[in-house]
Amino acid sequence: MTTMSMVKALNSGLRTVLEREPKALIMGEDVGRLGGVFRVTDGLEKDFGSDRVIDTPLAESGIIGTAIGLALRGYRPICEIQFDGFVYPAFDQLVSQLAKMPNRSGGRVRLPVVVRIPFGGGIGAIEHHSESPEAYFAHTAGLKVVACSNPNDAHWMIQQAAASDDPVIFFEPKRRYQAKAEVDTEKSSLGLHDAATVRSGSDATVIAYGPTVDVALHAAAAAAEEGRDLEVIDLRSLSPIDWEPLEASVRRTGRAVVVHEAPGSHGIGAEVAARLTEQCFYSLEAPVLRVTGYDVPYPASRLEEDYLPNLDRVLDAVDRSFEY
Amino acid sequence: MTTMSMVKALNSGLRTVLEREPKALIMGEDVGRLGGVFRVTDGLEKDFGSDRVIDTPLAESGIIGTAIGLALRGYRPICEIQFDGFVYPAFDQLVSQLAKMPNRSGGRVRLPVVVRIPFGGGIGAIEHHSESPEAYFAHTAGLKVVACSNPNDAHWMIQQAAASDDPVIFFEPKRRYQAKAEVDTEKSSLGLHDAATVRSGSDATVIAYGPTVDVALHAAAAAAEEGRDLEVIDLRSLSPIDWEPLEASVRRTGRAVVVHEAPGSHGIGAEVAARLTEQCFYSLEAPVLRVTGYDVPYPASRLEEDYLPNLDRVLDAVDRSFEY
Amino acid sequence: MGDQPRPAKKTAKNRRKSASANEPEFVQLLNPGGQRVDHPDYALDLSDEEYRGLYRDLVITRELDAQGTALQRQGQLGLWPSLLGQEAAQVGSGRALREQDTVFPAYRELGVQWCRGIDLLSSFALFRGVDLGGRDVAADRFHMYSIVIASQTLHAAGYAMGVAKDGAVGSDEGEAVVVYHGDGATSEGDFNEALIWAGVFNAPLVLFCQNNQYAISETNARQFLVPPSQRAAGFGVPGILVDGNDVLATYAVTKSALDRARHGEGPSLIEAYTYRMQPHTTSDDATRYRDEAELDQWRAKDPILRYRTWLEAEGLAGGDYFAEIDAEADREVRKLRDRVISLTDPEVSEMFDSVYAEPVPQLAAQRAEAVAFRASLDEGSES
Amino acid sequence: MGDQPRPAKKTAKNRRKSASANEPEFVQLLNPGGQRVDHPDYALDLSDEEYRGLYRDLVITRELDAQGTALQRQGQLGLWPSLLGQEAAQVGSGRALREQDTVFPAYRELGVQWCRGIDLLSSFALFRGVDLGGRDVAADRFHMYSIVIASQTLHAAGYAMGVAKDGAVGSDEGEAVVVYHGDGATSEGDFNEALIWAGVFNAPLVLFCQNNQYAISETNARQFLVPPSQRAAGFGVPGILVDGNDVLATYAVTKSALDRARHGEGPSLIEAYTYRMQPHTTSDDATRYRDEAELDQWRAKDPILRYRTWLEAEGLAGGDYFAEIDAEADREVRKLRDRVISLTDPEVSEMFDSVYAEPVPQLAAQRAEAVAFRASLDEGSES
Ligand SMILES: Cc1ncc(C[n+]2csc(CCOP(=O)(O)OP(=O)(O)O)c2C)c(N)n1
Ligand SMILES: Cc1ncc(C[n+]2csc(CCOP(=O)(O)OP(=O)(O)O)c2C)c(N)n1
Ligand SMILES: [Mg+2]
Ligand SMILES: [Mg+2]
Repeated sequence: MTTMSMVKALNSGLRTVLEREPKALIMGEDVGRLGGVFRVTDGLEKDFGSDRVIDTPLAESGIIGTAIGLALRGYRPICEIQFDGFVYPAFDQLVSQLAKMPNRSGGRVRLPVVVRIPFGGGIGAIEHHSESPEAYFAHTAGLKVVACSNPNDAHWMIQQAAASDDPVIFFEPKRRYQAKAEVDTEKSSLGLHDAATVRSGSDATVIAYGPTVDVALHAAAAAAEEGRDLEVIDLRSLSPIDWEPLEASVRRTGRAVVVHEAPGSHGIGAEVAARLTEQCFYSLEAPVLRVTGYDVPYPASRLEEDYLPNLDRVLDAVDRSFEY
Repeated sequence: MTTMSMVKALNSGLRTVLEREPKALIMGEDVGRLGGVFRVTDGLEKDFGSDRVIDTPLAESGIIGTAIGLALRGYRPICEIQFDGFVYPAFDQLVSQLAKMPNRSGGRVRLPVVVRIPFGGGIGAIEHHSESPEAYFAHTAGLKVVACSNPNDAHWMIQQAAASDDPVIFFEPKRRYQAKAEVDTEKSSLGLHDAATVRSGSDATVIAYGPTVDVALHAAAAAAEEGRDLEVIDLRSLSPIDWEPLEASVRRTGRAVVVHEAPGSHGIGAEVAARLTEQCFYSLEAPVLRVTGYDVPYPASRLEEDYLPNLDRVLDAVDRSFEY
Repeated sequence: MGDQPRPAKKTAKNRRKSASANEPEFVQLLNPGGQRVDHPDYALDLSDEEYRGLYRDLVITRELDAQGTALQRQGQLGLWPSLLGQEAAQVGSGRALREQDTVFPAYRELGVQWCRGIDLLSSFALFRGVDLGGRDVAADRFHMYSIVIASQTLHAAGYAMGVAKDGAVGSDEGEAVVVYHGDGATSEGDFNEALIWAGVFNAPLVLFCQNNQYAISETNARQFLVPPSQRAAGFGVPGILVDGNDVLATYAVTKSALDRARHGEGPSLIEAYTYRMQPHTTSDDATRYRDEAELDQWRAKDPILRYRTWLEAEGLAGGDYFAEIDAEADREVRKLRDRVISLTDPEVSEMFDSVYAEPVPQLAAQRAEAVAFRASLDEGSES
Repeated sequence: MGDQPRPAKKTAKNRRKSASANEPEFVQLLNPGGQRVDHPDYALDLSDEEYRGLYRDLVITRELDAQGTALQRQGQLGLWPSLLGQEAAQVGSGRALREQDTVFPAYRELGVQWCRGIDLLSSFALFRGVDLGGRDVAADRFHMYSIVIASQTLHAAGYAMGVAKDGAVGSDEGEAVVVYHGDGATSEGDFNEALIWAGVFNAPLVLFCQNNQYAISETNARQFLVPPSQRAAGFGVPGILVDGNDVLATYAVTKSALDRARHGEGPSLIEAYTYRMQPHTTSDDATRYRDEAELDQWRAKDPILRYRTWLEAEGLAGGDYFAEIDAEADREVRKLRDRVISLTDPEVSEMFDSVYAEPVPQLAAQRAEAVAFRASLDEGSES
């Protein structure tokens, strides 16, 4: 066990990947000498060379398109998209090529490509630097989509994603990049697509991922003071979703609240609510409620505190759930 | 009242737009001399000139990006994306620019751009020609998203979309292009974002849009023979969704089934189910069920009948709903 | 007649002579009349057998392609994108490839596929709709057809970067990569990004543009002011314009570009100036946007006719040989036709089985549902 | 001293003399030493007042930009992308614009904005985070800052198509459109598509590339083998390379390109060869990827110093004038600074009010919720 930030945990995870897997590559804008704008790849170019840690031209479609080609040649590229809002120029290569080519080939081609995307708001940034595009990818058959919420998961999930033979879109909550926590550098107890119950409780289930896990945990701590015992589940994997622990929890608590930063309409929360309702219809005391970003473009940073789900909005939703 | 196909109805709608609105333009690949691969713009270049009906270079990002520029100059472009699967290269211009620029400007800039997308399967086509990408756009704040299901709606909705000062993504169900039906060329009774109850019933509500409205109507006809009275609602607008008639219907029937071609996970059906459950929790006798495409890339055409929601799968879902 | 290089007979006089008003300045070794012309940069050194082989490839390609059109008309295929008129571009470039080279096709490259010696059934299966075009691409060194215009240019660039990373360039045995695309494809961002990537990373890539004058209904005038072969230089990539209806020229030019690539000298772009004699696909109606006069002009430049004329004039082949090839083509066509017609529909389960390498529980459930549903329908129809 | 053209004094001798080993062949009218050099294609005919005005613009731009950096350090802005070193590229091109021309900036064009005479507050508001950069772009003829690299090049191309459609080209009064972008931007598909569109539709567009040698940490070597000014020709668009630290040359070259555009002669691309003296933005640490020696080289080419030297040598301006400008810059800076600091936070409701022209019921409900929520918090904190 050592204490480190998520950035350091990702960095050490990537270092391990590069050490163990000779075909692994890192590629993206400014990932080399600069170590990435968030320093996630700090020092890797120096140690593994610019042939394995590749500063690319400034073109996201090119990054993903050539990563596919490299994967076809037997490489295992780990791409960095500099910020969430810059993944869209690569959308065709992601959803029409990376997602579909293995299936197109009848399983003869596998594309072990990881696409790292720092995502979410709360860092006071300008437009396009605080987006939560995960639902686009979760809705895309052929991709796997995960989001880490803490340094330990970051450390292990990036290694598991790199080891996967499927394309993985890997979301990193940038407002949690610097928060430090314990990392078990020996082993991981969870698989890449496992959900995790990060706090047990019996009154209601709060479901979150990425940056909102911390929000949910704070809400649960506050609720505990008011005598309400909230269970918090970190989804970790958005596609596929690990339904079993979610359903089991909701069957016990009868109430659920889903929390994410992306706009609510057609977001991840909709799928979670729809499916949990299908599976746990008779157990639910209230509809699954959602606490999400509003259905607006991410606002100017001086308004982001109003846009983002926070402790109070989560507790409000829990209260509303208990009103049923 | 005249009887015509959806292609003709769209064509006459577009013709009216070009006649009445001097700033309206049509642009896209092969929309000019060829009249579009589906002939939706047939004859328009001949009558309005290649300055208003513009064959563009083969680049979708360019189509949407320059349409934005033309709109900034006061034009009202109606873009055609040749097939659903070719909209992705334009994704950044659609979600980061077209969707966000009016809000970015504080409302000082309006972008009256229509993006027509023939969508959905069932036409025996090769890969990328049968996609249902509507959820991506419905999840994108700043866009409006509609889908027509019949010639009359097509005729009017395209005119309403062209008249809107907001960007509208306009989905046309290509497997319904040739089916003929009555068109009221005098007036339309519905607004662009209104849902429509296309069949009244009291036992359960079937919610569909675009190509699956016809499937739902056939299912309702078959159910009637078995003594079950299904209400069918055509969503028409996917963003915003016209919730009131949906909620009213579900409060009456207590059961709902949503039908679409796109993969189920994180699709439009998830939002419909989640929201209806929130709003009608005490009225629901069963969870809102979904009949959708599977969570796989659209399959080879010889498998599409197995992939697509059909009458039997809808009736199955209705039966399951009644089992609760 | 030995295996020495066959120079043009009247070098100075023939050179460029063929270029009519509507033809650009391109590399040509055989003019439409079937006369050899010289080019200072491109010599040719093929054996008689090889010269005859090119004819065989041209004819068989044309016949197999015609069968695609026929099968579509007969309802056996959903669609067919004919290559009629582009045989020389495909056979010339396809035969210039060496064993170790890798091809990224667009969707019209039946002729290249033929030259690679790969089973062509996969392309017919794709257009029949029984699968999505899957093949053992690693073994074939011929990737899957790519429908999204220009997307494959980036895959090829990345693959070629990988070849360079592997150190598999720098000698005669080096590997080269060729990617096929159309004139319309040059307008897509992806194509231009591929030029950048290939250039910056000095990838062993040859971009082979079949400029068949049309992107569906749109002419070159809607895609560029300056042809692709001239655009390349602006990316630091040499560009060559070649008579795409001249199998000798496309062969020579491609061989030279591939050799450049395999020796680690970087990417290049070839624009083969040719013509799509058929509509875009069997779904297209080309009479809406072009006329017979234009077709006639190009008929006069037919790639097979001119080559046959030259072979005869050189005494390399005659009536017997041509008849033999026709018969062989016929056999190939019939063999393929039978196999296409007997391609059966896929199992429902196949829709689910290749999506992921590592299975997803939710898909297993959906698979079961779909399989059961089909079984219930099949039972229903049996009873 | 009258208002005649001011030719370089020692034409033949000075010409190209300044080009050191690491400088490309570019259009230069004033060398780093402050000496006028002639260029056969670009004469200059400015009044003394205009010559002095350029100096004023350069100095004020530099000071206002420095204030951006200062305000960020003081926590008044979230971010600042400095233009230090690029003043000549921006002022030269900005002053070449005519009233009727329209600008599409990237995100570093404070100097151009200054030259247009538009209130600069909007750019500071954007980086303060109080709004997203909205302004009355139609009245300003200066569009919003564009953060997604190269996306604005297509908007500008489309806008310029619209200008042509309106028939607003073809005379001295014709409208031209200029879009600013960086060296890194040339790698994006959008940029290349913009070249295609502008070319094919003969749009009155000038693409103005500030090649400041870096895209964050990446040098030109990662973006292209051949500079953008040479790429353009491959798209049928004339390209010009200019010394971006020479305000006279950027002025002359831009004026000529704009005149070309406004007369309906089509697009062109200008590459202004310059240097970003600061880190990419205030968030960047440039010491990780470049060294002082490189900075020193470029300090010696400072755009303001050389211009001041020339003005003095020509007797166009002296110490008094320079002091006066410094004082004016100081006043401008203080005025702006006060206004930036007093920019208040937006209302919660503003997040909802501009998303659509035609309201959406669901958003009205969300707006009410957010407003109520904020009110409850504010109440809570008041009590
Ligand atoms: C991204 C994308 N947009 C549109 C299409 C539809 N489409 C298919 S082929 C074609 C024309 C291609 O022209 P070209 O590149 O010249 O190739 P050719 O068909 O002439 O061989 C178009 C527009 C597509 N397949 N992909
Ligand atoms: C599509 C996109 N990808 C990545 C980024 C992140 N980013 C912001 S500025 C920049 C470098 C831009 O370099 P250049 O075009 O040379 O402009 P400069 O900043 O040097 O003026 C990058 C990579 C972005 N804004 N947009
Ligand atoms: Mg073509
Ligand atoms: Mg730069």
